[in-house]
Amino acid sequence: MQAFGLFNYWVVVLLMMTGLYIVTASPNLIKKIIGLNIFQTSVFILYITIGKVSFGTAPILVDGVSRYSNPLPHVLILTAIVVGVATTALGLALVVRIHSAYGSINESELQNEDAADS
Amino acid sequence: MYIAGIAAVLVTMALTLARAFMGPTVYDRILAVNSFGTKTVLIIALYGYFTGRPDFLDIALVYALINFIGTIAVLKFFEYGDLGRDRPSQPDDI
Amino acid sequence: MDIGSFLINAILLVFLAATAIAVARLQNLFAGAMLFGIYSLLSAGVFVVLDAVDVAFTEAAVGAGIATILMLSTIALTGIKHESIPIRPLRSLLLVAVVGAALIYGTFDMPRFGDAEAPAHQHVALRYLQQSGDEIGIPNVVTSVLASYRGYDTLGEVAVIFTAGIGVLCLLGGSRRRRTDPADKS
Amino acid sequence: MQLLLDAISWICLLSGGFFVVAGGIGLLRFPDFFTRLHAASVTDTLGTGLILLGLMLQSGFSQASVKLILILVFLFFSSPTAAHALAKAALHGKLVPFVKR
Repeated sequence: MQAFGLFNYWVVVLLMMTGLYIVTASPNLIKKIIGLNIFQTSVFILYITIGKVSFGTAPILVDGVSRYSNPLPHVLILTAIVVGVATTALGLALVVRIHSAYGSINESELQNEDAADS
Repeated sequence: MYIAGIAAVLVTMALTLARAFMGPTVYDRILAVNSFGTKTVLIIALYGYFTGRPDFLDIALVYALINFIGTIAVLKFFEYGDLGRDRPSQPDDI
Repeated sequence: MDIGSFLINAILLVFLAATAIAVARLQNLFAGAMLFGIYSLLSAGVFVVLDAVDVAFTEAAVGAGIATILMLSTIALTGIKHESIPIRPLRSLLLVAVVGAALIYGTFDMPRFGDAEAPAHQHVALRYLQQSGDEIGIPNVVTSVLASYRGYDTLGEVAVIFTAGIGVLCLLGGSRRRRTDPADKS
Repeated sequence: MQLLLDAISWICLLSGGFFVVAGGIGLLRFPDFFTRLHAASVTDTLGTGLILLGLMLQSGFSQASVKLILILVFLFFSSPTAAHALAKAALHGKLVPFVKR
């Protein structure tokens, strides 16, 4: 059973790398933001995995339970989720603005247009 | 006994995911996402009972609400081409 | 180890990985956004199984709800529904393979799943769990840490959200007026 | 009495699980969108209702039961509405129902 103890981390690494692949390989800006979100969620899962204690329960105090999971990663991730959505909204607003200025959200087309302008 | 229910819901989740990946039309994917949302509500409710702390059903409740609102928003996007601008549906929108 | 929780968690994580890879392979942006909705739902399911109920609550309301709708409305506003072929996929794959291998190598030193002796559980968290009931007086430890012990963090978070909101308004508030004249797009 | 309630709740949970899985198989195997919609939405309402009913019998009169009833009522209204909206959108989107000749 010890060997499976690292399974969560491996899936987290897989998700992280999927997000990184989307961000680097996809030319489309909306797809890049989706990739960024996938990456972000994998970090959340990493933190929550660290906070889990076997046979512990959620850190909401009740009588007769003495083993709780660690509440600190939960607090950090709670903040991170909200900030993450705020940055996603800002990124998507930038995409909309770029589209209305250039007429395209394809990275290579944008670079071509910039090169033609200068 | 709860574990049997959880197993059934997990199997259904796998089937629904397969439909969402194959999709042929976009409507199939929306249907799969909607159905998947219901399964998530179920698994959260069942897991609460499985671990003996059923006081976290609020999450399932929020999921049921979000799922419905999400589906309706998506469908509005598809019928009118955007999320609810006030104009009649035009055939070239989709 | 807590086998029931671990198995459910593992199955949900496998679904999560499959969904992420499907998002990476799909060319249709709309389908990608829909699958991202499933991805959010699944990750919130994982949070519930790993005892982070407050995180799951936030992820449900914010991640699955708002983020997906924001993506869909961006797709609607730009009108672009398909992406073109990936640029330099081999170079990206190489980068991903190297970084992934390094990270996997790094995981071997991590504490095992659910280890109660892990360093993360030894410091301030223990104090929060034992004292916050008396000091703050509410049962939910996450809320006491968020709003009391680390209240300044939350204040900073609110400042970030406020800035992002102002940024979005600045970016989009002007563009609507400009779009009334489509002729000068050239 | 407790044993009877437990037995009924188990039957509810098991049959609910069966219906949910049946709906999943239908969603995967049926030939076109409208048949899949039929399979998914009908069994969703029944299977979900049965599972939630089974859980309700387990907790008796408590706060958890009230929340379960709220979830049940909500799904009872929202699930058919979503299915109807989907079918309408698909018809508007020029999707032709599959008819066997």
